[in-house]
Amino acid sequence: MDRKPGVYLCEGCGIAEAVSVDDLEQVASGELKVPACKRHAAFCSEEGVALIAKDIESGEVNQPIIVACSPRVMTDRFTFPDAQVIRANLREQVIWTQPPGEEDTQALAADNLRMAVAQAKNSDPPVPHGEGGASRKLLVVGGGVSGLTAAREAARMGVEVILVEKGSALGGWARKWSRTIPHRPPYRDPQPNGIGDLIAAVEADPAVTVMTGALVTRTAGGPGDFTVTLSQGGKETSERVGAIVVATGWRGYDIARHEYLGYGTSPDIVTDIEFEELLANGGIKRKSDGAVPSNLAFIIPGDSERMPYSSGVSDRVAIKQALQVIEAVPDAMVYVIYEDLRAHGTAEEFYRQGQEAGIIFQKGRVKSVAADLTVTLDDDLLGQEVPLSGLDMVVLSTGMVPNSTNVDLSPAEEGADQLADDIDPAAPVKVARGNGEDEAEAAETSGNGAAENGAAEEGGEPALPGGPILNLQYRQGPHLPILAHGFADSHFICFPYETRRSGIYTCGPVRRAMTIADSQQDAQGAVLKAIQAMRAADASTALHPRVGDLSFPEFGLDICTKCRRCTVECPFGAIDEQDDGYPVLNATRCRRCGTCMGACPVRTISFKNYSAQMVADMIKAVEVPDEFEEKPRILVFACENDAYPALDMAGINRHRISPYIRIVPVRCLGSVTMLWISTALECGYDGVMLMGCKTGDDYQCHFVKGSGIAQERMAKVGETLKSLALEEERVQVEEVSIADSGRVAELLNSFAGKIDEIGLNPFKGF
Amino acid sequence: MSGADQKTPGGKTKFTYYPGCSSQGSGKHLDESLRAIAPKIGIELEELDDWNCCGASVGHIGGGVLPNTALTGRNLANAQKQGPQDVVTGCAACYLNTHAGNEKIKSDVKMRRRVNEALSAADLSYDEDLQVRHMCEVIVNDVGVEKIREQVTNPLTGLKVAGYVGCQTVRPFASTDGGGQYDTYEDPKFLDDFAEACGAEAVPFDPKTSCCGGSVSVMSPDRTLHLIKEILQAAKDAEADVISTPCPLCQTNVEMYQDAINKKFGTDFNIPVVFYSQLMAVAFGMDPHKDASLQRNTIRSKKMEDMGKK
Amino acid sequence: MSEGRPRSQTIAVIGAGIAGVTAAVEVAETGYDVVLLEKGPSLGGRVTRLNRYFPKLCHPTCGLEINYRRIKENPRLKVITMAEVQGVSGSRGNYSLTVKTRPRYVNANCTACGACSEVAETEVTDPFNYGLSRVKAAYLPHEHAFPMRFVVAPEVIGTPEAEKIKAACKYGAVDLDEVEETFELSAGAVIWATGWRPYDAAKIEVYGYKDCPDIINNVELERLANHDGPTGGRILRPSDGEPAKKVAFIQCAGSRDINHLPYCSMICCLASLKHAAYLREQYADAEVDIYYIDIRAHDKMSAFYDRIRNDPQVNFIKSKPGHIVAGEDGRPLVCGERTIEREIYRNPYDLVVLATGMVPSLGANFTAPADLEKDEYGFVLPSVADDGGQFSAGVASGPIDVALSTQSATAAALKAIQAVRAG
Amino acid sequence: MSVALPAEAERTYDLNFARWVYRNVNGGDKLSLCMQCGVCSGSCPIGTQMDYGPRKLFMMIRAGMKEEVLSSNTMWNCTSCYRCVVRCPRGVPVTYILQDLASKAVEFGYAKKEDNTRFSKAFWWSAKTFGRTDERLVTAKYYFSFGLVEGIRKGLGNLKIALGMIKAGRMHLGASHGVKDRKGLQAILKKAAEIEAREATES
Repeated sequence: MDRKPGVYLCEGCGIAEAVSVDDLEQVASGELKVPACKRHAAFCSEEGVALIAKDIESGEVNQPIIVACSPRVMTDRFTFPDAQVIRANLREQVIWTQPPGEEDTQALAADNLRMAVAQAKNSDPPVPHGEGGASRKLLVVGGGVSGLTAAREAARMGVEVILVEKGSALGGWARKWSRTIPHRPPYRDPQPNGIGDLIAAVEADPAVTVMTGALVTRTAGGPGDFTVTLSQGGKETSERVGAIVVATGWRGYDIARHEYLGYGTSPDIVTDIEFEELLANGGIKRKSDGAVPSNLAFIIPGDSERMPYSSGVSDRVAIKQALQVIEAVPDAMVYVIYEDLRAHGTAEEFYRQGQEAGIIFQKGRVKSVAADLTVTLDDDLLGQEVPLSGLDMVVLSTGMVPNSTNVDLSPAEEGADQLADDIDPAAPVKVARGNGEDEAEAAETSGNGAAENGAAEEGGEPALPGGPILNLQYRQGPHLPILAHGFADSHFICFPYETRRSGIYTCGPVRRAMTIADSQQDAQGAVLKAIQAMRAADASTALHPRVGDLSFPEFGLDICTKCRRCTVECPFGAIDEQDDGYPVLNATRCRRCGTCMGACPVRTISFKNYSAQMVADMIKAVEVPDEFEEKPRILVFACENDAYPALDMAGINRHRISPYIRIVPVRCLGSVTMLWISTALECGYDGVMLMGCKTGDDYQCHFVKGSGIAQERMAKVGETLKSLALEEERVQVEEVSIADSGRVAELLNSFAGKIDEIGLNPFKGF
Repeated sequence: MSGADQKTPGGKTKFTYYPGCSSQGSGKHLDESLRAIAPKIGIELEELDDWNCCGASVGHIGGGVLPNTALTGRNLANAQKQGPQDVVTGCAACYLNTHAGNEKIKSDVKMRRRVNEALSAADLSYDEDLQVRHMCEVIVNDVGVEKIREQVTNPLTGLKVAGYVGCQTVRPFASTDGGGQYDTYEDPKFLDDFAEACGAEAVPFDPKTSCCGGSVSVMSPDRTLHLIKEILQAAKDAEADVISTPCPLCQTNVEMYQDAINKKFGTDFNIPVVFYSQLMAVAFGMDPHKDASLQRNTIRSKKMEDMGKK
Repeated sequence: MSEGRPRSQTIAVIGAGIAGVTAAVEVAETGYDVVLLEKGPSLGGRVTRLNRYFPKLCHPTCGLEINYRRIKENPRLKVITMAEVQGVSGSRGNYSLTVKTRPRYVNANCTACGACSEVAETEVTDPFNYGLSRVKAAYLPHEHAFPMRFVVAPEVIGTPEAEKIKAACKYGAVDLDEVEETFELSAGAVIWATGWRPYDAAKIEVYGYKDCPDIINNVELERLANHDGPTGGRILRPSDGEPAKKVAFIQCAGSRDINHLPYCSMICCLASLKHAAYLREQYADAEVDIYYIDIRAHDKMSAFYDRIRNDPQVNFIKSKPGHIVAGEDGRPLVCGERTIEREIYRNPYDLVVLATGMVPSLGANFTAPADLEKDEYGFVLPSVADDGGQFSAGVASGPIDVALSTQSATAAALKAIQAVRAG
Repeated sequence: MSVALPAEAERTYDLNFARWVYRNVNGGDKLSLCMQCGVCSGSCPIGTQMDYGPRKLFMMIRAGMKEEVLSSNTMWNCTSCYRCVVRCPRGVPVTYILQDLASKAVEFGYAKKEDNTRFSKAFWWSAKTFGRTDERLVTAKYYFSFGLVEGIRKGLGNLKIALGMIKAGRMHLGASHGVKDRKGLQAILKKAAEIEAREATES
């Protein structure tokens, strides 16, 4: 398609008062020779929009370059079918941060126009990578409450489901149990867990194919087109599914690891899991002599002694079980020993119910549980050490260990070496160094201290034992990435279902320790996300966070050196390697962040509307004054989700920013290629700043590790700069959040000051 | 939230009046001034016939729960004979004990049965649904503060009043349905409203619901003088001419220990402590002695007496 | 009701806080039409006013930015601000919502250029900052406001100043003739995401919120800590503007208390831990005391609790204070009993923060429609019935944190879609 | 008269004493709801003079510490200000429980020497004898409960106050006021005590 750019210079919101629109028009028509150039007092007005629309309809323009406000506003108005809209930000990032009428302000405005035109010249409308035909079938792994709920809810949406359960029967833990923590008013009494009805509903649902005693032995492909190999009774079948919900649940934490709790020294010291089974199976009886106990202590050890995530559930379980004891044995003396009783939310009512029923709650730390069942505790509220004797049963709260792996399997042979790395939460950032290096050596973690803090590092053992659940046939290994304590959770508070494996969603206790009611709600959410993934795959559009984006990276294999950087660095494992070593994109897995583009040393990865060449041309489009003018130019790459809005908001707040700054929004800092840095320095820019999101344990990058990768890459720029006799400080990476509207101005101004101190780029003019 | 200026008066006018034991001793001036102002604010107080001690809280310790409640039962049984009108008392402790006892008898079937069994020894019984109320609550909810304002002929202009509510007048019933929801436990406004309605100035006074030590002050003042001192200090800091209170025990404690406090802490308090009803009597232009009983205050308020002479 | 009316496939989402925004976006991205109704002038609800989220200490506007972009780009999603739902009638597939819109006095022509604000003189209480600051009578609700459109405060309507404001707008965006309007909206399913308000700390008389400027609540502290708040992000004493370095947090200020909120609000412990982190980040010599009954750091939050607990300048005092009074120097004095040490204390602070809980906005007086179940606190329960068409999300459904709110919103979106599919 | 106390506990947290309190102490049925927040002890006007304070006393009840609880001075320092009652987040009627614990301590012989014991006995004597409280006689009886010499000393200490009250007409010197139907009143009280005794032995 022919590119037909047209420049639309808006005079509104004070632009015409602050800069000379005549001069801008001269730049557009004269200097840049854009055939169409129009002005209007407010392009966002009905009249203004109609003006642009008319040009598009007449076929005169298909790339309207709107030189007005930030691309973050008026988006709906400046959306035209059959046209590719380019925005140049003259309001928020020029006239709101610069004094009106100054030469430098005019220069900044002109440069923003030049960059937009350069962007247009390198940009084509994206075309879909696929042609539809995505599978609408859902694979649910795990037949407990979460998996059953997921299957049922998906079926209600008209989606066909294959439900795979490892064990011989559906129902998971809940099938062995009877009552659960109340989640409906009056929040007072344990309520039936409803598992029987749920199993029956799923089994009766014609849309659900249940496979028990079955495993997923292999998963290949991507959203809309996963090929899964299912093994049942030694027989393997292959299925094509569009998305996967992983609901593999949990297992008990091994409380015997803490000897002082006495587990194993007496048959009457049991875990809460064992006790739950006693409750469900018709009676509370001591294992030792079958007698009904009448003095029981429930011990909730501190989180440091078990799975820290478990407090979401186990404190309430202790209350529930204690209540059930009193219900069965009204005269029983029942104690719950806790440090902080986490009966949060409406469970406070449940706590009160427990107290009213006569449960004695003791705040303190247990020091020992003897084989004769004497519990010794530091009783905080009595202020003394108390031996609790005469007990005839002790129940220990364990913890919920997520089944992020299948412990029945030995680590998969294929990709076994990647196990520890892949599921190590402390290693969110993996960077390959270069051509042909051994992967194991090439992999390293970011320098943000994450590695030192990682739980998996302690004792040097892999975080989790066992084989992979899905056995992903991905370049980046067979496992789902996990977070702290092995939970396959999302790292994002706002987006609880985002995993690093597109189209695969976790729910229930494999994601976070949760109750039955929470698991059911969680399964509903996961199903919706899975359905969206299948729809997106069908439409060739991206998933979170660039929902709806049709662009995708294309690989120019002719000059590819098979360095494998792209396949290693992709935060989502979207790129595999062919047998011949060339990268191959699984487009439906791709989130369109451009990290691969930033990684590629030969710049052969590009999007239709976002490429190394495009940004390089934008960089070159800026008029860099010669050294005699003594006006530096500083290039800023700003993450479009956080730093760029922060820069806009600096404008909204009318903060003054150095006029020498030129800002290029990037999809993610991970997409910043070294080429852009070198181009900038060659063009005579005096400094470059990269503004990306926070990295480390609490990373805020929505592409997980793009920002960290950029830091890693730039750490090496210093040496290059030095070799060119340039100061290292000329290139800086800053972690900037969206809330830094005040700080960005300070950062940029002080960077401009520093450049001033260092002096201008000696290569200027070469 | 103060109920005083937000509620429309309930309008009840006739009450069975329970003066309580202090009316015959330390709290005589409360009783006298209340009886004096009652007709002015449109309420009729018919004294409870042959009333007995409410038992108060210490009585419970000496006698036990049931005998104590039976004392209340006897009063209520006699009140029942006088008619269905609400029982009202001006004494905080009488109110608290009688109100609580009444609620317990009414809500607890077993307690009602036991109390009536005891009452039967004197051929009495209590089976009606009487309400036991505090005079202040009646003034807020049935009389209305506006009515007080209307009756003022001798506004107490320039008199600075520290409104000391004390504990039991508001706790633990003032914010309950049974207690008439007439004010808050910790920051009640009604007493200041009363003073302002009388034309006086209610000064800011933080310890309005601090404790004077109650009966512990009577028994072992050494343990509680510091509490009373804080009340006096706050009143002095606020440059109050008088402290006003609704509670006979508070009135006595805060008034009579001032010498002892001055001796112990080296202070020089000499602040009159009067009942709100005394303020009203003076403001209504009534006799400062016969009606307002100002002569019964051991620390006398010259300012009020002068106002009363007008 | 309106039996003959065609079934609606549109889903109405009431409330555009994090839960409502999430629910609406999730519905739209699954290919269904959705109308998002917001009472205020801009989206984001309570979370927009938070400085950061626990436990990551990331900024709420970051996730909102992504969501707003999704809204801007999705033609299936329609946003109506200044709109309050007065009532809902009908049944699944066939609801009618009575919606009342309040005037903003600024129409869609607004470019957010700010000319109106420049001529405005009157300052009104800034609702975004919980009244801790004042703002010009023509204002942008805040820097991240979406839609990015100004508001003219009703206080100046009818004054010459309003005419001046109108005249300043070159785009005909100021419309002083706007009036309250009521209209009916058809929907096949409804998601209640009406959120919460902080418990009125003044109701806890003994904690002196009304009496002492240096006793504030936790949402106010969020504004003080926020870069676009009244102090530019510095945590200062409201009384004299001095840095607040010795700060007490009073947990369960209202929550877990039958006299106030019988339930535990779930988020306040974590919020105070987060606030301790703010203070420690701002002032190297800050000292923080957290008065608590139980620190309820649920699931993964326990690691966050450990992190704050390991800070020697953050003390945890197991005690529910009896009262807080102004000391002789005017500083707040927290009085009570340290339960573990069995000591009576009277501790002075620069600033006392009441960790107030969450009250459902719908409130106890809200009459739930027939197919919605409400508990005695006013929370609308997530629906379990198969034939319902109304659902709840976020804090409207119970006292939960942001992660659980977004989880519940995603689930509610699914249930609402199922309802309109079933008709 | 109350139900007999349970036997000495053999171990800490034997719940028999706690259960006795729950069942036999006025307000005790709400005691199990105490969550040990400390608002009661922290609100107490003279809490510093209490050995344990209500919160800890309640924990000790759960721990079965009968002797320590009944010998405590906590209930004797209660001024009945009811702050704890209105502030308790769990609705535990703290003041009432303390009052009845005091009563039980008297009944079971744990509190013979407390000032309050003497005072309440004097108070009850007046109520029982006259049907009304005679402040002068109660005070006198209270002072003399310490013995003749101590009584005169204490009484003289307050002589000035007494004289002031007499002068103001708020303390009379004549015969005690009383109810008309003393006989009936005494019969009621006797019957009430009988009922309590009967119930205590029945249970």
